[in-house]
Amino acid sequence: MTRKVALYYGLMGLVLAGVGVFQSWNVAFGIANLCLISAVMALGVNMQWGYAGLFNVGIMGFTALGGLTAVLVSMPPVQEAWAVAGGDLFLSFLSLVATVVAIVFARRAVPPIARLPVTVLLIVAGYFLINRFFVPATERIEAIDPALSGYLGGLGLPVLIAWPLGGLVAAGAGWLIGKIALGLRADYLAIATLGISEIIIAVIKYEEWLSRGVKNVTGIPRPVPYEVDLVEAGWFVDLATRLGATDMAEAASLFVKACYLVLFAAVLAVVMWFAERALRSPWGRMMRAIRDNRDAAAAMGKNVKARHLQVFVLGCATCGIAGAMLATLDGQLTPTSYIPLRFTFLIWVMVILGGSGNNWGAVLGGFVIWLLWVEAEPLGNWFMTAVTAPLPGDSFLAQHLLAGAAYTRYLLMGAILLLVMRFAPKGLIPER
Amino acid sequence: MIKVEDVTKNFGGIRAVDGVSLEIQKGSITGLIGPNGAGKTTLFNIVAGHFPPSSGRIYLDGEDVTELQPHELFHKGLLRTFQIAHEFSSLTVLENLMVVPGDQPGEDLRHAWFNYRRVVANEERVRERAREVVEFLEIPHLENELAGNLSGGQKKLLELGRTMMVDAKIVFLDEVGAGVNRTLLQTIARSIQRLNRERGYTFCLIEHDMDFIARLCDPVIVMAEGRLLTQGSVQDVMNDERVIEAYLGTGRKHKRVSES
Amino acid sequence: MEFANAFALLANFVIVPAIAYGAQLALGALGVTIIFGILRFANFAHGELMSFGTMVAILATWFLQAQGIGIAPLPTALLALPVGVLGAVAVAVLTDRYVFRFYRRRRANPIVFAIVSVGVMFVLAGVIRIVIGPDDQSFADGARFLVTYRDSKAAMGIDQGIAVKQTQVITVMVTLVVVALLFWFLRRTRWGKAMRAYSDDEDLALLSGIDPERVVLIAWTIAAALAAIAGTLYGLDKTYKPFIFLQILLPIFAATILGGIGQPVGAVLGGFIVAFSEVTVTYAFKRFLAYLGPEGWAPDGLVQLLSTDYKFAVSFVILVAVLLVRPTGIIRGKVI
Amino acid sequence: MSFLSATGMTGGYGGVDIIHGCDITVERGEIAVVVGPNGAGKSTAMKAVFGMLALRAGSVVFDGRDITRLAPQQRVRQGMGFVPQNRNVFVSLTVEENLEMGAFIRDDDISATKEQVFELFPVLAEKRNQPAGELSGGQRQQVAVGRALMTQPKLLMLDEPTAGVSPVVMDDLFDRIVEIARTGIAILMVEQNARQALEIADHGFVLVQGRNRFTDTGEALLANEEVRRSFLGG
Amino acid sequence: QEPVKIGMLQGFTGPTESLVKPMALGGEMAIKEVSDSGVFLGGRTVVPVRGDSTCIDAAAATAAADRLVTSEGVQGINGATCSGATTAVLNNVVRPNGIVMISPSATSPALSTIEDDGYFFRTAPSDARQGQIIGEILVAKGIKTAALTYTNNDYGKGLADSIQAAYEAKGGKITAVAAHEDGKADYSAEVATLASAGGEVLIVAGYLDQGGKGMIQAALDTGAFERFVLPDGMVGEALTDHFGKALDGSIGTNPGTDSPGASMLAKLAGGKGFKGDDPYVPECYDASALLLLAMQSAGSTDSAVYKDHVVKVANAPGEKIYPGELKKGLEILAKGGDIDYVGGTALELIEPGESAGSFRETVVENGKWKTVAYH
Ligand SMILES: Nc1ncnc2c1ncn2[C@@H]1O[C@H](COP(=O)(O)OP(=O)(O)OP(=O)(O)O)[C@@H](O)[C@H]1O
Ligand SMILES: Nc1ncnc2c1ncn2[C@@H]1O[C@H](COP(=O)(O)OP(=O)(O)OP(=O)(O)O)[C@@H](O)[C@H]1O
Ligand SMILES: CC(C)C[C@H](N)C(=O)O
Ligand SMILES: [Mg+2]
Ligand SMILES: [Mg+2]
Repeated sequence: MTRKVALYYGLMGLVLAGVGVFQSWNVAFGIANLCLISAVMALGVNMQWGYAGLFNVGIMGFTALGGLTAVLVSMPPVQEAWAVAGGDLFLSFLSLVATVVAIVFARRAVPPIARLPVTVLLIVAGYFLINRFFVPATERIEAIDPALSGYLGGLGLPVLIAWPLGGLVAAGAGWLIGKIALGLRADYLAIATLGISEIIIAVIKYEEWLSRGVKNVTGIPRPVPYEVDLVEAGWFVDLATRLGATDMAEAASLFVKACYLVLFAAVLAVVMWFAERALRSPWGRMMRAIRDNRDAAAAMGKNVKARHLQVFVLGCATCGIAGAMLATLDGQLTPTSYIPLRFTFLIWVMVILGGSGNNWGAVLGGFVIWLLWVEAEPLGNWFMTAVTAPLPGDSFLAQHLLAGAAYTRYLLMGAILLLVMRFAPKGLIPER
Repeated sequence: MIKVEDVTKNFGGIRAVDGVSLEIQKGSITGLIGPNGAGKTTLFNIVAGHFPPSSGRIYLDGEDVTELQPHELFHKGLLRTFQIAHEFSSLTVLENLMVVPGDQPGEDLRHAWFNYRRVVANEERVRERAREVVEFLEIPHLENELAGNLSGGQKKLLELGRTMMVDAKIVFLDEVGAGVNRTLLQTIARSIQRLNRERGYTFCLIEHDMDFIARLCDPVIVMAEGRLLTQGSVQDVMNDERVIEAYLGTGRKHKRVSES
Repeated sequence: MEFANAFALLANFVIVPAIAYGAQLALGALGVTIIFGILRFANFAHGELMSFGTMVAILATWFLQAQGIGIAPLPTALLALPVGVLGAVAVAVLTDRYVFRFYRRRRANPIVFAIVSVGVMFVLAGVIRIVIGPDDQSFADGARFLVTYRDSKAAMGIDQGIAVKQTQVITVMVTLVVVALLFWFLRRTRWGKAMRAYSDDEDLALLSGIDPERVVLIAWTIAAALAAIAGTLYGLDKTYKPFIFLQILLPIFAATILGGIGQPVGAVLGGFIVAFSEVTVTYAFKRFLAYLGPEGWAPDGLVQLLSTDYKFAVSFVILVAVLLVRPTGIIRGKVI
Repeated sequence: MSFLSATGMTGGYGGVDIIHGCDITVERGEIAVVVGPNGAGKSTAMKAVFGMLALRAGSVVFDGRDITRLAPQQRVRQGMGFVPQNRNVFVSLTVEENLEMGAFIRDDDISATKEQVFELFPVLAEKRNQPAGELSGGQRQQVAVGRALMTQPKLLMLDEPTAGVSPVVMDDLFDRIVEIARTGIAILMVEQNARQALEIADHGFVLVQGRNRFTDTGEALLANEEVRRSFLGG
Repeated sequence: QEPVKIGMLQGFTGPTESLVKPMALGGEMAIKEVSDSGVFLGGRTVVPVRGDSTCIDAAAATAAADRLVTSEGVQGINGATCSGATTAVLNNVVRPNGIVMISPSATSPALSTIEDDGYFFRTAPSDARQGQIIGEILVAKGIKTAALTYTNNDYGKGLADSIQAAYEAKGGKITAVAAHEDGKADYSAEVATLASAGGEVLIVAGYLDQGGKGMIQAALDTGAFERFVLPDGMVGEALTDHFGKALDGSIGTNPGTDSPGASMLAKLAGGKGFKGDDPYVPECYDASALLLLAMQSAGSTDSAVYKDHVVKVANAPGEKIYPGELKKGLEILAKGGDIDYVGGTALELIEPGESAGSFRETVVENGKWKTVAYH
């Protein structure tokens, strides 16, 4: 078993090295970085599905929250926005708190029959009260140089802080959602989480005062040096020449990627350690028992709801961390890019193909699928050229096929996925 | 010890349990019998907290436990088995047993992550106990088999085995005997008696095997059509006309004269 | 009078579109729910199956149009639909034979099926784009409207008209017929019951002498036929574009699960709920109220509960809320 | 050659063999009972006879025909009926639909048989429109047996049909099984209520660790001290 | 000698896949023209290398760009298609590697001010400009109220903002604004809202084969609006082919001039079996041409060197070069002469390296686009 794991990881390393040799090391490092991020996400999903059988299809939302956190932590604050709207925002926040407090109190005070109407009444009143301050505040914020800013900005702190914080934010959201939806079974939970993640994305897209919405936030400060600075830095040029580099731009770019690689690998290692330790301890056994049979686990004294909530929150936090890492690497937050295919289903494919319930499998799945996702494109082009090679160049069929070369990416991605699943139907590294 | 007060349970239009009141005395081995569909399992489920009664209340040692969840009742010392085996199918037999103890430090992530030594020490103890149970159930060779791969009877044994992993106050057994070999069942009966005598466990068991009931139980409660039909000593109950008609039958009429 | 206007306004902008959209979702959801219910997995390739069937129907339509064959005022595509159905069924049966059967024999977990169906989805998506390209294809001919906005306005003699499209009516009718047929088939016929039995427990179905391969074949045939019909009608009403079918999958799944997995009637209810919640919750009542209010008066704002920005969010909120009250869907569905 | 004769069956679930050279035979109109400790391989042997398990060795001959290679659903058509030990009802189908599924392969009128089953298990008639998943354990067991009877098989195989049914129903059930056998149907059943079962059995097979340990008439086995002590609970 | 490679980094799959198809063909047509001319850098050939920027997946776009630059070794990039992907590639690949990138279609106003070290250009104008022009047209036509819908991305939002600002500054009234998501199954909710608010026309800042089309369809079907104002993303034959006379009276604007370049390109493209006047096809042709002309002017394929020649070849003074005349341009440059590349979009680069944006105003008459004025 462990030999198989070692073999697969070895192979994966070889393939990446192959990319390095045959394409370029820049590509290989770039892919590896995203592989690492994907692996962290896959670990998050694996905790929920593999350990506990929770069918979360809302990964996208938690990833996006991580990304949002990266913006809110690292971008410089827009002083002007705070100046024109800070007061009103504070007031609307106060009204929100007041509304919540009022509701809590009222629900205690009134008899049960009156509870619902009173709550609804208070919510409506609160809604108007909050909007009274909130709407003008956001309008003022969004009016500030809309093409470039038009939002509150962030805290101007180092972006690395956003990684754990992104995890926390996602965990918070996960807790809230879990409280509401975890009673649902498998597929029904799935659609609920999917819905909630769409809601999260909608908020990030439309609440421009917070996130600039679809206008995107770009230029998130990096935790690593910039290439343009590196090529001018004496120490780097020295180092690179000593190592035999000729093209400084390339060396700088590689160096930056390597820095990210170290950071991401460290995060993955930490997450992995926690995940493995948890899974291998009685806690993991208990989770698997709950997954197998909720009723029996409950009868054996396991607080199924609390455990589900716990593991759900942990998984969401992990996805949040990965989301913050991704936004950091991209250097931007583009809400429109959060689509379920890329941020939910692809991650699921990673987990299942790697082997759900097995952390090493999930991580491997993350690597394999991301590599495929990226390399399916040149492979597809190559494939079509090869297929049409025997046809006369100007034949209709050849032209038609070549025009469709870009879409072989889908074809290949699917075909390889099907092949791997055929060869390892329980995942590359099954649970046991 | 357990007091059931006027409990009723409706499923849609079906009234599975209909105003049942009964008491289970501390230290007794109470039998619960009755025809199929009498509502015995439903009553168990209500007492063990799997769903709330439509009306009525449940008391454990005088405390109202009607609203409590199964896991909370477990921690109060109430254990139960399932009529249709609820094994953890992707766990091994040993793991199935090791899951049970409720106070394991390793089930708390703080210990699992930051205090692993304590977890390991406790694991040893739990494994020890699980091995004993496996021995007792006569399936030591299956210790590492996935529970999903067990035979029907073995699953029922495992179901019983789980209740032996902790020191319970009261154990509800739902047809542990069905599908279990009769010779082994005798061993089980003996150990129930022993646990009852030596450790003071209270038992309440549903069973259709009257020999088993007769041998172990006093008193016996009879349910039929969701209601309490009668209760009393085994003799009283077995000679009760209503019980014979509804449940026991006149018996043995099927004996076949061998044709040779 | 004013009341008539208000009603016409609501009918034109909310009721008619929502019914039509609901029926489109319902048709898609029926196909999904069959596979979900009988073969017990979420088939992510269903959108592409719809797309594929539609593509075949379009190719056939073009052929017919080139031959000058048509059934005006009905769209030619309806004539070509059987070909599309055949195409979709062929693809479905082939993928089952070469992909899904393997996992069925190994008793794979439903989630494995779902992931494998993602693979099928990718492959089909690639094939479709290579064959017909990623572009929009308009293939609707025949009369577009049953009642146009202008005509109805003139006929009713009020300010507001109600437009009803031919495809909308066809879709709604087809949906109703299909759901009735399906319901009857599953509840009353021998093979229908056999299919439900199979979905309960494959082994036991085997013991009853039910041929599992036959059940699977029927399920795929129904699902694929529904997919082709749904896709073609949708394409006629809106437009055919491969990319849409990935997007439409989301509301279709929402409808399926909301209605209760494996429940045809649920799928239809789910479709309408999703459609109506999308269209109504964010509706701006300004004009409506203006008609009902005193002469010459109109509300200042749009009188809108929420901006349309949140239309998906709102429909999902409703969905989650319904699920919280009925955790296995409106009509009690399967738990897989 | 017997009506059903399974000889030298060897096989298991992928890994190790569970049954080793197991023999089981039944004649028309006779009742054969398989007993043995838990995990002896009784259910496995039944599955092997029914073709739900790939055999590594051995053969199954039924009604003069070698059916070793037939798929289960084909064996049903040959006239075999089976009630497995677990998961033996369609939980989301109603009681009545469960019975109809039992008669799936029959093309004739099934209402008479259905009435017979309802007569045998009156409670099922009462619950005919309720999903089987909502029944009590014993009621389910009755549905399962009823479902198999609907097939009108030539050989009826029952894996612990009386597990969880109340004494009176068990008596009825055994009566009915005897009656069925008298009509010329062969019955093969696994039982843990072994004493009662052996009382009505023509033949008994005692299986231990996947091998035949004792094979004799029911009466003889009941009389055998060792069998009684080790397998029948004294 | 090795052929020179140009990266075609476009959104081949994903929501812009159908827009990109002819765009890429246009871009590659220019490359072939240069390659076949035989006078490029002393007779070197040029080949395009495709990369998929997917439009929405910044990470995948970065990976594709990385591959183009570091593995394929392209000497310039024509791309990316969408503003989001463009920004990511600019920050993560273009600047680090110092490679010239010219986008034919990323029109977000934010790209005007982004830090680019002089490596990024675009042949499409910023949306800020188009908004003003639409505002002017509306006022000139005496349209007092309008409803506005935009595709919900940086392009749509940016354009909508600028239209609204310009129009309202001139006294018009936007009755309601509603975003629409591309690729959704149904748009009746959005149309219902806009209809309720009313307005003489509906401005649709979207894509003609995406949500924009869906919005028009739904608006026409319900009779909510009969006239539309259609910015660049909506102008194309496909739209009039689909709706025909139903669109009569609608107004369109897209980058363009009365220079003959556009129709020359359309003719060239027609010979190759695609439409030269589909959105962003001229821009894409021009982007490729500009890359190669700048290389020729600099006599080098080194980005760091030829980046300074891009503006030079694009703007006056010099001989005007139209589509199909790239050979002539290359020859002039080879001789050390100066050219003013006009191309299919009447290209004029302004600070900081983006198209000045002259716009063409069209109306639909009898189901056909008809040019009425230039701005
Ligand atoms: N979930 C349910 N929904 C509807 N009816 C139910 C449900 N569960 C049980 N019932 C009905 O309630 C009645 C009592 O069932 P219960 O399982 O308690 O019987 P029991 O006494 O345990 O019988 P057995 O000895 O056969 O196990 C039965 O008639 C059964 O059909
Ligand atoms: N699906 C399976 N995979 C692997 N092993 C199995 C499987 N099913 C049963 N076994 C093993 O085969 C052995 C025999 O099982 P079988 O079910 O035949 O026993 P049985 O005699 O019917 O017992 P019982 O009386 O408890 O029903 C058991 O030890 C069991 O662990
Ligand atoms: C081709 C278009 C989809 C690109 C758009 N103008 C943008 O900047 O995103
Ligand atoms: Mg019971
Ligand atoms: Mg068995």
